[in-house]
Amino acid sequence: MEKKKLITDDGIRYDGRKLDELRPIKFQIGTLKNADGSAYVEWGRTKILVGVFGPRESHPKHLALADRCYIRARYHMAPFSVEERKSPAPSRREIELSKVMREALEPAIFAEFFPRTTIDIFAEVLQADGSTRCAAISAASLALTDAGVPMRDLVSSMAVAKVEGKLVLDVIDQEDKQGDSDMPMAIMPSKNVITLIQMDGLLTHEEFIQSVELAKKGCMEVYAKQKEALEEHFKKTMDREEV
Amino acid sequence: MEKKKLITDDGIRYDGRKLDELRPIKFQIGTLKNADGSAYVEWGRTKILVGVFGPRESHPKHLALADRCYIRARYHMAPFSVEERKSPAPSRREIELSKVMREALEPAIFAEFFPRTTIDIFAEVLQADGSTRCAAISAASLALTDAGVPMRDLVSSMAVAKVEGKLVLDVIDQEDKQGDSDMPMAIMPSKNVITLIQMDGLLTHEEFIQSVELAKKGCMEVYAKQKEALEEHFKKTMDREEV
Amino acid sequence: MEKKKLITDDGIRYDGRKLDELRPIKFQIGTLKNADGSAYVEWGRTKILVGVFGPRESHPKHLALADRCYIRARYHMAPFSVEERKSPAPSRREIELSKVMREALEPAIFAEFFPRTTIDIFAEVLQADGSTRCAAISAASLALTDAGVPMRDLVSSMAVAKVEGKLVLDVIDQEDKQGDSDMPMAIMPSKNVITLIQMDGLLTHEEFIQSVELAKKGCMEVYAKQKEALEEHFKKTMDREEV
Amino acid sequence: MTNQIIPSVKRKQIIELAESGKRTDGRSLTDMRPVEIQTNVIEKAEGSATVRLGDTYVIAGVKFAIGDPFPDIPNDGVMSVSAEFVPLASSEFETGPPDENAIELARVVDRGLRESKLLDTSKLCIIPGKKVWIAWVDIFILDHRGNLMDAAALAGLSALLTSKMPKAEVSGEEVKVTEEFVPVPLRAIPVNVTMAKIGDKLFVDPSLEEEEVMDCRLSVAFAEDDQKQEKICAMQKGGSGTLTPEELLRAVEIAKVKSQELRKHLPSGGK
Amino acid sequence: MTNQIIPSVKRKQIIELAESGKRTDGRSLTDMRPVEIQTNVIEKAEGSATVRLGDTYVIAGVKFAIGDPFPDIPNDGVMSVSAEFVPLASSEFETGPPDENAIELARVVDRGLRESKLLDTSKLCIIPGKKVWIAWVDIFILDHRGNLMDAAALAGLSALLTSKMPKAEVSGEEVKVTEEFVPVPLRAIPVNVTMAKIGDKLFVDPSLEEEEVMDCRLSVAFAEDDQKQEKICAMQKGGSGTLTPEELLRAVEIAKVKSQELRKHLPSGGK
Amino acid sequence: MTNQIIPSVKRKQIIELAESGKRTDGRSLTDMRPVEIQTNVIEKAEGSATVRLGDTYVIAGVKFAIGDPFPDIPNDGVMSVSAEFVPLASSEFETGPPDENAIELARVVDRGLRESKLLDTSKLCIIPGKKVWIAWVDIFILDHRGNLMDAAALAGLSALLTSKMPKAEVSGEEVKVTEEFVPVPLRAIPVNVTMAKIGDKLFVDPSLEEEEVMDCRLSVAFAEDDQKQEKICAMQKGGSGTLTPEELLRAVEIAKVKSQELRKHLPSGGK
Repeated sequence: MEKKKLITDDGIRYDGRKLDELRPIKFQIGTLKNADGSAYVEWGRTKILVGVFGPRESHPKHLALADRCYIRARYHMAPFSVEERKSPAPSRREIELSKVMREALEPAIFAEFFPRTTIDIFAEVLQADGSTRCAAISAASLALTDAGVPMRDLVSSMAVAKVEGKLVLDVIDQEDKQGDSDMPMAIMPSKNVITLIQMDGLLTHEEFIQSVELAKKGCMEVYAKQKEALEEHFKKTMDREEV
Repeated sequence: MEKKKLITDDGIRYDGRKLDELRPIKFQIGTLKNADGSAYVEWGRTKILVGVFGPRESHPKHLALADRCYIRARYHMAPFSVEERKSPAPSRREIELSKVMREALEPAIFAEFFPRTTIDIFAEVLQADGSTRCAAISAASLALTDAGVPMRDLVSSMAVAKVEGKLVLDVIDQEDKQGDSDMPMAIMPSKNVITLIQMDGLLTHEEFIQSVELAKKGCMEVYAKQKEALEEHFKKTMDREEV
Repeated sequence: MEKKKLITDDGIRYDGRKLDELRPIKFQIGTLKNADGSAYVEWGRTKILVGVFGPRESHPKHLALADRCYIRARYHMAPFSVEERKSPAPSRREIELSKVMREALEPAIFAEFFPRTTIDIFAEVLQADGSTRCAAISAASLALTDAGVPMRDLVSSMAVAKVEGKLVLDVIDQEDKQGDSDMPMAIMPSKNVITLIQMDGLLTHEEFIQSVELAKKGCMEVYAKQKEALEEHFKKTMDREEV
Repeated sequence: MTNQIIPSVKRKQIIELAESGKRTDGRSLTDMRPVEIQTNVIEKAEGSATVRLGDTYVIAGVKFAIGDPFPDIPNDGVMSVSAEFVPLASSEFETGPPDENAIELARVVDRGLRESKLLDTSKLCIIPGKKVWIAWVDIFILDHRGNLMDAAALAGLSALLTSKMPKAEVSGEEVKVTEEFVPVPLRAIPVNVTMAKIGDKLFVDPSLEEEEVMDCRLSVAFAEDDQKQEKICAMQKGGSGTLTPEELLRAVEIAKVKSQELRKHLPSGGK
Repeated sequence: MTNQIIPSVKRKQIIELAESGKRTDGRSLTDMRPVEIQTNVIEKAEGSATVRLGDTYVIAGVKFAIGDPFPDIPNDGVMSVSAEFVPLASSEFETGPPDENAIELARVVDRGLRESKLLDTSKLCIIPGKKVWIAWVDIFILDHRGNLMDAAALAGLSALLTSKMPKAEVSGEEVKVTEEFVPVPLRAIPVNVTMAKIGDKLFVDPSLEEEEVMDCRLSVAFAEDDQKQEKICAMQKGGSGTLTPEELLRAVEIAKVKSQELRKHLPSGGK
Repeated sequence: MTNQIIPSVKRKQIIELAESGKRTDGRSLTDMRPVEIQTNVIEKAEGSATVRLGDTYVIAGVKFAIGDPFPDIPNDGVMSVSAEFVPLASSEFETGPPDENAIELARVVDRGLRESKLLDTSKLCIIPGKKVWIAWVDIFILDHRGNLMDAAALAGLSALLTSKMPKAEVSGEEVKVTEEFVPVPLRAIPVNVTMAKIGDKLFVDPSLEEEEVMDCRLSVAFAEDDQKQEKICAMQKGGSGTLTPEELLRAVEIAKVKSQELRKHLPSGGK
């Protein structure tokens, strides 16, 4: 891959955004019929569909927990979602991201309300252009709400990267690959707690502190979009019910 | 693979047969000791051994059906059965043919007589020279009979291909690979119903109707050979019992 | 691999040993905290760690035996244990050696004392320089003792090879690869019975009889070292308990 | 163990309605559900399409990659069709490698596309005997509400119809992929029509409810070449029931008519 | 949980009979069951054989393919022996990849064939360090009625003994397989004899019934070279029982005699 | 179903003790357990180390092999980190392919080593675009008593720090591995520090007991380059609990201090 300059001297990024500007993000709730809850997100060119099943009977039974719901999550990429066709078998990266996604969502779920049951969260990445785990987690928290799973809060997620010496918000593929660091974060916005943080690359202590601040700002913007989508969805549902 | 002409101007095929002529087909029943029922068939150079176990306890138990017998089938090719050594792991083709074989045989089995049990049908292709699914299905219905499974009818199977513009009966490898279409069919002969039909290749509507007719004729010839084999087998068994 | 002469005219081997001389062998008992019993052996450059769990509840349950303990064994090589990195997935060789190791140890275990339970024996080869199965079996019988599993006897194991026309005791890698035969054997020394014997290569009947004699002598030397290690271990344990 | 009571009640109801030519969702026996096809939905793929067939929802993507030809056809490119029953599509689907249903689906769609001679694989050759284009057609089931076969076939076909293929330049043994794209060499167009048999009736484009109680299904693919010549190019019976020869011939007649209807929904080639 | 009552009754009966030198199927302790070998049963294979040892029924096929040599023996061809316990052979066998029993069987047969120097792999080299012949020996168990080890070894051996090998022509780096066949380069012939130990007796060629109650088994392979020189070339104890040193030596004596008997059933080389 | 009573009692006890800055094993909240590193323990590996962190016991081995570069970085060698949770290490571990915990561990260790720019992979190139060195770093957990992350990272690092690399000679397209060894091209050194959050306290280097009742853990790796410049190079939260922003920043402060402490235990480079 050829390295081009990704940020102009005026602080304009590869795709025309400012350093702390998000891509267009659009959530759609309830797009699937079979799933108990679902959400679709277009996050720039990143496109992800999430379906939730449950709480339902645990199968196999030995997975059942006596005091709370067992939560499973799968992050999976379609073969055509990336530049080079990806084998449909789950890669090591997908297995790690499935774990990380589950652990980012679990704190928001009142799992103790549903002992001995299972909730399944399935995220399919249809097109990947950076920040897929952030998009998947944010969409999944909407799908869980759509499924009627009682939640402490939504989970909103955003990544910050250091590219050509500058911190940038909402990372695209090109920036991720050429950048010096990548830091995805997820929070429960109204609780002000972090449910996901990962980082790789080189950051000074100071840069790290700034990254966390910037990520938080991004998460709050995602949160606003999530709430908008929820309102729109409930409005539609109510309209339909009134008919 | 070099393409030779497969049919002479006089309508004589690669292996000397006429267009609607079957290869020598020989069924042998009860060739295995451990299996509850078994049959071996030499169908030209195609050689297949079928073993049946059951009705027996379902394992694992969650497979058990409350109102009928659970039927499993496996179509499998030995590594040495084809020109190029085949890996013994089941290919996608073998998995599809296992399903198709099961569905061709199920209608003939009084599955409702044996709720909560399983019948296993295992077909091993020892040598493959075309029409292996037809041979496997036809032999399997004899193995089921040998196992004492109550049957509505035998299942008899035959393939028709279009080769060099002509419809031919009982397709060999060479004809399958060079031909324009392949259509395996299976019927319950005394019921006049179809339990298997697949087709690929290009056929006009008219040619398709002719193919079905020709396949049916072939199935009836197979049926005659199956009945012969059964008679011979029962005769032998009775002779043995009388001794 | 280049073939060098492995035995001098004076009967001195590649690594300086005499024909019937063992490498330095050192057993250490109780090296692991989590395992119910464990032993580590340095057998020349061959280094193996064995951990034993059980008797414990059988899982899955259908493995449970009504009249005795179910014994599982795994012989496994670390990727860095051999010249060329080995894939961590179990090879066919490792699967066979797991079976052979289990069957060499089973006769020594009072399995009938623990019906419906399972004992797991896990051997990890950290470095392989010949005679790994002998070292694993010998160490495993100490790990079983450390786990408190009641034993009829220890199991002591040793391999004999024919190299450049001569029978040699305690085979290293180089001798195994260039040699004409390899014969690992295991015995219960105080019972004078054989629990493992395998052989490959070409031996006359006479050479075979001599090989068995020589292997037995080697096993007895291993037995002495095993007993030493046990005494030392029990002494340490008692010292600790007295404090 | 599977409960068999609810399906048998449903089955009775479906059969009774069908006596007067009706179905539980208001369709006649030969009506398809509404068809909606969107193409170029995945910009990173060389071709892509989503298909909604009623509430059944399927996506297909096409990727081209350079690979080795099969030894017995050294001068032909390769088309590889896979289908994944993604677990979000149904509470019945599970994670793991494709099961027999996903494999059958992929192989039937593959045969339909292949046997119609849709794709001219001879034009996918880069260096004869050494390097060819592989067209990966991946079909993902996103919502399973019946008749996956037709939805998947439509999605795979639509993705191929709107694919652009990268262009390779050869100098000696070296292959370089250029930035340029060329149209995919397509010929006859296959369309698949599936019918469920329940009792003695045929139900075109069966819903999930109908599939749960059907005796068997029959899928028939008709290909139409550039002279508007129509031929049968693939057929597959599924399920444990039987068909009479008359039912088989009737089904083929129906498929011929319905495939013409479906053709109107297809995207026009190139993109 | 496995029921242990029936086997222990059977075991008692078998041991009592053996006291007077008899077995449940009428054989003496050192009798083999009838051996029947048929060769060239699979025309598409380069070599093949079925073996019936009593009611135990095994088939082996040999295929030659061109492949890469192992890096540490670049000038030698490769022999690869696999065994599959096909599920139709026993109600105990299951579908899936080979289990430890199938792997042990294949590896013991492999060692017998390999260590006897039966196959001269140096003559399977096509281009040193680059291309060699791989001889795939696939053994399928078709009916398991005891002593698979000897039946499988006989089948693999008989298939190799009657194999013909394709001939390759080399020009530069190009390899072309001709229509011609040449004999497989064979040397010493190994024959495997298995005995079960039950109580303090050795049972040659154990039946399934005997295997179910045995303490352990011992397999001994003797190789005979062209000077009629006999050597032990492979040995394997199986099962959880023990052998005394005297029993071991006795077993080897018996195997020596019985392997000579078995040799008479072998097909003559070439085909 | 998992019993939840014992853990909740333990958790209460651990939290109460922590109020007065103590832990069940006598450490303060910021104390690491004793660290013991042994290197060159596997002579056949190009580098190796065992690490004992309290009773947690881990081994790592490094092997160099010649392989193909990734197409997108044709002039760089490859480092591949795997972790195996060997079943003898814990009654909870099972045989089989690595589970999500083993994969996460390997990937976090890998990122720490990789993102610190520890290994200069550009110097692992043999023939640009064709042949490069692959450094296989295999980490085996031998006894799991808590904080595998730090123990594994230390083991992998120590094995790499003391590795010697084989030297390859190139003539044309031919690569020959010589008997000579050269030092591995290393740069900045990463050290990982993990803390468990239980209640509102952070526990450095958590024991197994603490991990069983923790809310979540945070691992932070600091890299130090040859100018003694320190930077954060990897971070990973694990577990289902949450962190406040203040806890996150505090944890990073602690990790900075503790990583300096751990550095003193590292083996000096080369061997």
